[in-house]
Amino acid sequence: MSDIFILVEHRQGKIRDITYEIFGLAESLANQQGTSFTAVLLGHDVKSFADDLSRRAPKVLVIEDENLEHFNSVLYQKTLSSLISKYQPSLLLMGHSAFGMDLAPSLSVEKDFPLVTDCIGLTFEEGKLKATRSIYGGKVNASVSLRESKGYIATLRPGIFPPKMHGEIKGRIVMEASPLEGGVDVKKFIEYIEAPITGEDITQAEILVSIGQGIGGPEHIPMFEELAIRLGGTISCSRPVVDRNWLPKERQVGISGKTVKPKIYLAIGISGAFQHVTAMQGSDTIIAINKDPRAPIFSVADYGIVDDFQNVIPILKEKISDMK
Amino acid sequence: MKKRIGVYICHCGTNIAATVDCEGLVRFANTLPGVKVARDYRYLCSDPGQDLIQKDIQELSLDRVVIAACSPRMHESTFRNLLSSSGMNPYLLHIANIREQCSWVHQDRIQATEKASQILRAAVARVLGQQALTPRKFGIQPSVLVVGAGIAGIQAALTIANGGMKVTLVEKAPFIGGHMAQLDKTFPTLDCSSCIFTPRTVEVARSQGIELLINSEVLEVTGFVGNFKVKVQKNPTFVDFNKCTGCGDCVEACVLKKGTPSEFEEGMARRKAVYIPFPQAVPLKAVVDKESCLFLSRGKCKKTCIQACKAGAIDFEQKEEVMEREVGSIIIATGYDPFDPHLLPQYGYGVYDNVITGLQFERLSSPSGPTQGEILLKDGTVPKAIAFLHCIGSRDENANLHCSRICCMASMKQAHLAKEKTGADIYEFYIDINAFGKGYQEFYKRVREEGIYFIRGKGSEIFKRNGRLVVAAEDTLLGTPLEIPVDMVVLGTGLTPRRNAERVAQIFGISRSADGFFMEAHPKLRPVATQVDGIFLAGCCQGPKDIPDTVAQASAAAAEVMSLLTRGEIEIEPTVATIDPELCAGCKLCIEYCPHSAIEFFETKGISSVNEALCKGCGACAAICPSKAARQNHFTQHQVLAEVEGLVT
Amino acid sequence: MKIDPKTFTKDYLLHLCIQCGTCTGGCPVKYRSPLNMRRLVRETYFTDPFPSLSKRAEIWACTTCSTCSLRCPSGVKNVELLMAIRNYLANKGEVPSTIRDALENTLMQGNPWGRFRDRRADWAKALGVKIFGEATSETLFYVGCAPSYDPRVQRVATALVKIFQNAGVDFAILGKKESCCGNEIRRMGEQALFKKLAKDNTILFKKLGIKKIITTSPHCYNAFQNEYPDLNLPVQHYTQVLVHLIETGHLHFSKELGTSVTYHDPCFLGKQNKVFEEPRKILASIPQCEFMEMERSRERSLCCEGGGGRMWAEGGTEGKRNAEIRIREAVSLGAKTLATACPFCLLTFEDSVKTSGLADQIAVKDIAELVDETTK
Amino acid sequence: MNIIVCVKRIPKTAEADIFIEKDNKDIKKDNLVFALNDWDGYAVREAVLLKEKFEGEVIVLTVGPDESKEVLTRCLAMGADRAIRIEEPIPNDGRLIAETLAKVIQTGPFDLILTGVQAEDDGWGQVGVALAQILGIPHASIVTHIHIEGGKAKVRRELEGGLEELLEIKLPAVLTIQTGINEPKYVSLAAILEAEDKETKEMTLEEIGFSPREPLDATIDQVSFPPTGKRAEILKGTPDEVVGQLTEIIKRKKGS
Repeated sequence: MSDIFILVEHRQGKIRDITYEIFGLAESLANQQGTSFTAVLLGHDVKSFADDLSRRAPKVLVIEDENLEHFNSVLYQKTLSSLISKYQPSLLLMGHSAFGMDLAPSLSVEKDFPLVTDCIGLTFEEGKLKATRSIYGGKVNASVSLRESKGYIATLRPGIFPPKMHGEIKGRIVMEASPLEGGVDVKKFIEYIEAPITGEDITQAEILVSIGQGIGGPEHIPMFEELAIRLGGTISCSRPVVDRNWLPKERQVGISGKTVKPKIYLAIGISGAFQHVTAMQGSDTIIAINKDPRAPIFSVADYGIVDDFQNVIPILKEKISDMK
Repeated sequence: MKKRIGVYICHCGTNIAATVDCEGLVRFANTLPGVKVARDYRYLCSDPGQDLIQKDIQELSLDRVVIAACSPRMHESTFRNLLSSSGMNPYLLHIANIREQCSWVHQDRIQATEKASQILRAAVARVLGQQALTPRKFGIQPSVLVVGAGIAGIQAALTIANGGMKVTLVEKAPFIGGHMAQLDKTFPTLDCSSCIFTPRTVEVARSQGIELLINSEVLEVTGFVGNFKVKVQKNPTFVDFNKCTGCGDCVEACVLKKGTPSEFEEGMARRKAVYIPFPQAVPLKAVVDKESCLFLSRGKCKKTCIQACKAGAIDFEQKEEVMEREVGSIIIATGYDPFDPHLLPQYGYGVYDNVITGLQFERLSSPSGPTQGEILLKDGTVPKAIAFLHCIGSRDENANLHCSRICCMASMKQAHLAKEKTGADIYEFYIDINAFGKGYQEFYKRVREEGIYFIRGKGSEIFKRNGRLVVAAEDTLLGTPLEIPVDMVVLGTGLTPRRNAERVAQIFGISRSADGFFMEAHPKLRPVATQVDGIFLAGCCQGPKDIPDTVAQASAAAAEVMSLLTRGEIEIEPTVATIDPELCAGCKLCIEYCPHSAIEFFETKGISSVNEALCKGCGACAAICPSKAARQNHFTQHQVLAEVEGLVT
Repeated sequence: MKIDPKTFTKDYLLHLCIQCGTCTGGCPVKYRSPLNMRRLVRETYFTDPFPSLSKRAEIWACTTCSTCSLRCPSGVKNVELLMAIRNYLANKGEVPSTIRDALENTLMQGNPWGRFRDRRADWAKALGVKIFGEATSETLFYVGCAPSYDPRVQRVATALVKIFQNAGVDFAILGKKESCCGNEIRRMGEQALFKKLAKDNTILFKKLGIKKIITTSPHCYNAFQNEYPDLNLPVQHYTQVLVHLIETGHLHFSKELGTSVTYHDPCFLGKQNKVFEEPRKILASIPQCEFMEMERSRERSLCCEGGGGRMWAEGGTEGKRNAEIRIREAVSLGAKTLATACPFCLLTFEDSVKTSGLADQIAVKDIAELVDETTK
Repeated sequence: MNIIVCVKRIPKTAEADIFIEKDNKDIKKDNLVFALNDWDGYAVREAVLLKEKFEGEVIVLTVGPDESKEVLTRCLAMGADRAIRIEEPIPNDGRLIAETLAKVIQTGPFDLILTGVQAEDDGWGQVGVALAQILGIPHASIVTHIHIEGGKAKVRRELEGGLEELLEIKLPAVLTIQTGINEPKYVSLAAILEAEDKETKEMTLEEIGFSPREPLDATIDQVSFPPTGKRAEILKGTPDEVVGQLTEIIKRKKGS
């Protein structure tokens, strides 16, 4: 059985957490299969990463190419394709991220490797890959088995697998020649765009009053802002609130928004989709207020109130004001 | 004996001649049976034209005349008079309308001439069968009934009485004067209403020619112009007016302590069960109101009034009496009812003490009123801000569509008085200012100069905030909503038909216009007449009016009555229906169909017969009569058929 | 179903407007939004504001309380005009996002909140209520959306069920089969969706052999009573039913209320449908219920702003809410309870009682709850 | 500019009670309402906005059963010009769906293909990108902004942490659209009723000449409810009491 490949995800000179999360899983799968795993590092000036990775992975394949400085699915696919042909890995793992989602499906078609995305569990049974996926907005889990194949591709849901943050092994670093002759013009990276910070930076706040679609409409927002001020915190929100332009993008807590770890995270009218939960579960204390007792948010929250926020917030506002 | 018809064709300048070949028509006329002479002329209605006809009549001793000219509406009377003055019976004339019905509506000369000759042929055929008719004459009662003794009734009654005729003046209330007696000052001259009015009421009381029946109502009217029979019911006042001195001792004595709301004071004050309506009341007598009188309503009372009355005038035995009067003519002057603001709840009338009607304000402002003319709130304090709301119950789909005409001026007059007496801030909420009369616009200007705030927007609603009334409206000129706190709101309530207008209309056989007021015969040319001969209208019962218009209309009604009565007798058109007693089967069908109830049935003979005085000659009976007994003079079957044949052959 | 603004003048009698401002002067949101009915009528009649209309938030500020139309001296159909304008915008898809949600939810789940259709009757589970399909009855208790899903208003629906049961009223509810009556949908401008709901509901009611309808909400009452073209079934608001039950001795009070109560006339019950007496009669018959009449009552009742889709409209208004003004009126009157008979009024008042911090001074109740408390 | 938008009809589960079919292969759907996949809604709207700028035609495409017609009608009501539905005898497998779509798309000219980033139901997020590969054209996923200029598109992709990247991509291309890229318009019932007159072409796999290969890349063995992890401590009592406890907690945790 051949190696398991881990595609290293890095951006702006940093290896992304998801990569470390994959290590953990890859290792156990490799052990299960009695094989080993390889970190595949594509980029420009990434030697430093290689050393760091080699402490966690028995083997690190590195391809240095200035055209690989920024992620570009076309170039990554070309490069990976040639590596796959050369090493015939049994499984290619990557994050179910902006990176993996842009790459995995096309690569799977090219290589005719069965693809399973957004996995929250992964295992081999009789050489066949089986995955657990969370579907229907997290309401049920599905166990999926993929057809027999010499190779598979899987993308993993961030924030699920325990990260392997340090390691002591001495992995081999193998430099590979880049198969690329120059860049491509069908798809060109131009630049990164940071969401402009106009208000406070929610990642710095000690207390977040975070609102979701459940608040009904923007007319209530002033009330929450006032509450936030009285609590000495600031206001944040979940994705739908941004999609509806009730609050600016910079206020969004979620994988595609900000990841926050405040002392107190007060989630109001937020159902608790994983994209959101992943980005706030690091908070010290999570308090959820939601009408619906079955809302997933209650399984991450420490304290919950099952009621219409309109019955609670106004009173809370009063109580808080005489708190100080 | 062969008939001798004269046919005259008018050119009417070019009106007819341009499209109809008049000479040709003359030639054609001469071919018609019975035509003695046929001529054409430029203007038959002119003196030479008439002379020409008269000359023929006398020299050729014509016995029928056909005029081919304009519509009979124009000149039938002219030529009828010509015939009578030439010694012929005017009903032996027929007009062939070859202008409106021919020359004006056609271009083609040949065809027009053809049609004209047909019309002419028909006319000649018809006139052959026409008979001489003589109008009936009736005597006229030289007396008048005036219903309602407000300013309109009083004005009419005095004018007629001063003209030397007897007037019976019937008033429902126990005093005369109507609404004008309640007013304080009158716009735009601001002279005091009672000062100018009292002399007239006193004069009524004194006038020899006027029989004043207060506390009375008309029950029934029969007969016809010149000879109406009227039943009037005089309701008891329980006071013998011959004895009563109007001293008011009985009022003092009445035990009804807290009294009952005074009608005259519009409920702004209370009165006893026996009371004298107001100091200048005419007649100045006490009356007992049987609703509130404990004795009359519940039968138990010490009757302290009787003991108190030195004159012994109180008489609980008094009963209604019904009296009959014969009059030649009738003037209806029953006035109006003020709009009841309860019907528009948004104004909180009846909910808030200091939301009052215009008439109530008049009583407040009147020196003889409950506050001796001071403008005070219910609690006796002086208002610091007053709002006047226009068009309450007028120009409103939800109340009355009509404009009440007087409210704008009345409101502004009241605003002026309020300003003068209280110095309060005053707001006029209006939609449009209706200052149509002499000196009215000037008055409007004056009031603006006095610093009264005019807000162009109708009051939407009234509510209370922090104990003060608030008027909500929009300043439509700024487009901004307003909520103005005030202490008193005066509703410019409109004028509406009397509650009993329908019954009155039935009694007199007159009709009402869409707005519910009594309908005049013609809105412009006969504004005081009704469609019933001999019955006239005066004042607000015909539509909202200010005092000058009312007085003018009353005088006009009086004049109409005088001109009718001074004739001594009236001619009734002979073009009425007759019923042939030989043919009448007594089926009464005609009685059922007669719109003027002019046909009576004689049980004894078992036949119906037409009252020519009432018959308007509509022909309904003639058309419906199964036994051909009913005939319509001047439109007999024979005449009409002859005309038709003339047209078609 | 095309909306042609050119016909508005004819359809809503704009040419009769004499610009007196009665509409604007009495408008409950006159200080809360730039909405000016008089000017809107003028603009629609005279100029052509339609291109710019979608940008005007105030179009969504109207509560359709109909005070303006009811008072208009010229019989101009202001509210119908406003609904037509909303319809014009809705057909172009130009509606505020929250209204959009409410309308789409109603199309999908049969209620503006988009709550799961199958849970519509969850509130009634423990109450042993007959449900059409499983059982039948001649009388439909049409619960309505808010009473079915909103925890606060569910208490009203529950109270009514208990009252009916102990008065021996035979009735059934529609359960999952109940869909929005469409009253607010029509007022939010979705004429087509309203027509669909009206058609489907009418067919359903007829199919089930329903002879009589009782509603919790004056809004549903209004829709069934005045706006369902082919329903022609007798419809009663529950207050009318309760008065009858009390007067015919089917409902006996066993407890004393022992507090002072004032009553807020819901626009869709009072002004618009002239049901003023019944609620007062009920309160009068409750033992130890000290009734106090508010300053602005009956025709002059101040709209709570819950109607006309304002439950879902986002803003468009500023300043103090009418509901709060109303609460303060009731408090200053000295009443311990503010009673009403409409789910929307109830919700707006509950909201304001809290936001204005007056919760400890006055309670907001539905008349049904007061009757339930004193009859069990 | 001719734009093809691939859409999917999905069951709405957010508010619903979920039950699992006896065979444990899927959830019960008879009690669910179906709608247009949220992401696809944004994609259609974006296509219509582009069409308003550059003219051309918007064609919506779906692989699904008869009922899918209702979401196509919705798309037509949103402003698409015509719709094509491919009858779906194949299981809901992303790879196969992509191949099926490709078969149809290859038959006509197009400048741009839009899909949603993923479907609300199974969330594979695979079809769009796979489709691009099959058609041999470039793609960009999770697109939050599109600016088209002469045969090229400048697009913004949503990355993590509020970061975005700006790309330039040659047309024709496949873009998978992220929610919030535009302001959705309300689709009135009136518009939907009108849209029913617009053309919807129905095709079978035979007609497009495609035969799904066996075995599938992925098959669902079974579905199950996720293990309920730790639950929050629910504060009980009247709103006042609840808020009382809450303020205590806040005080405590704030201090710590």
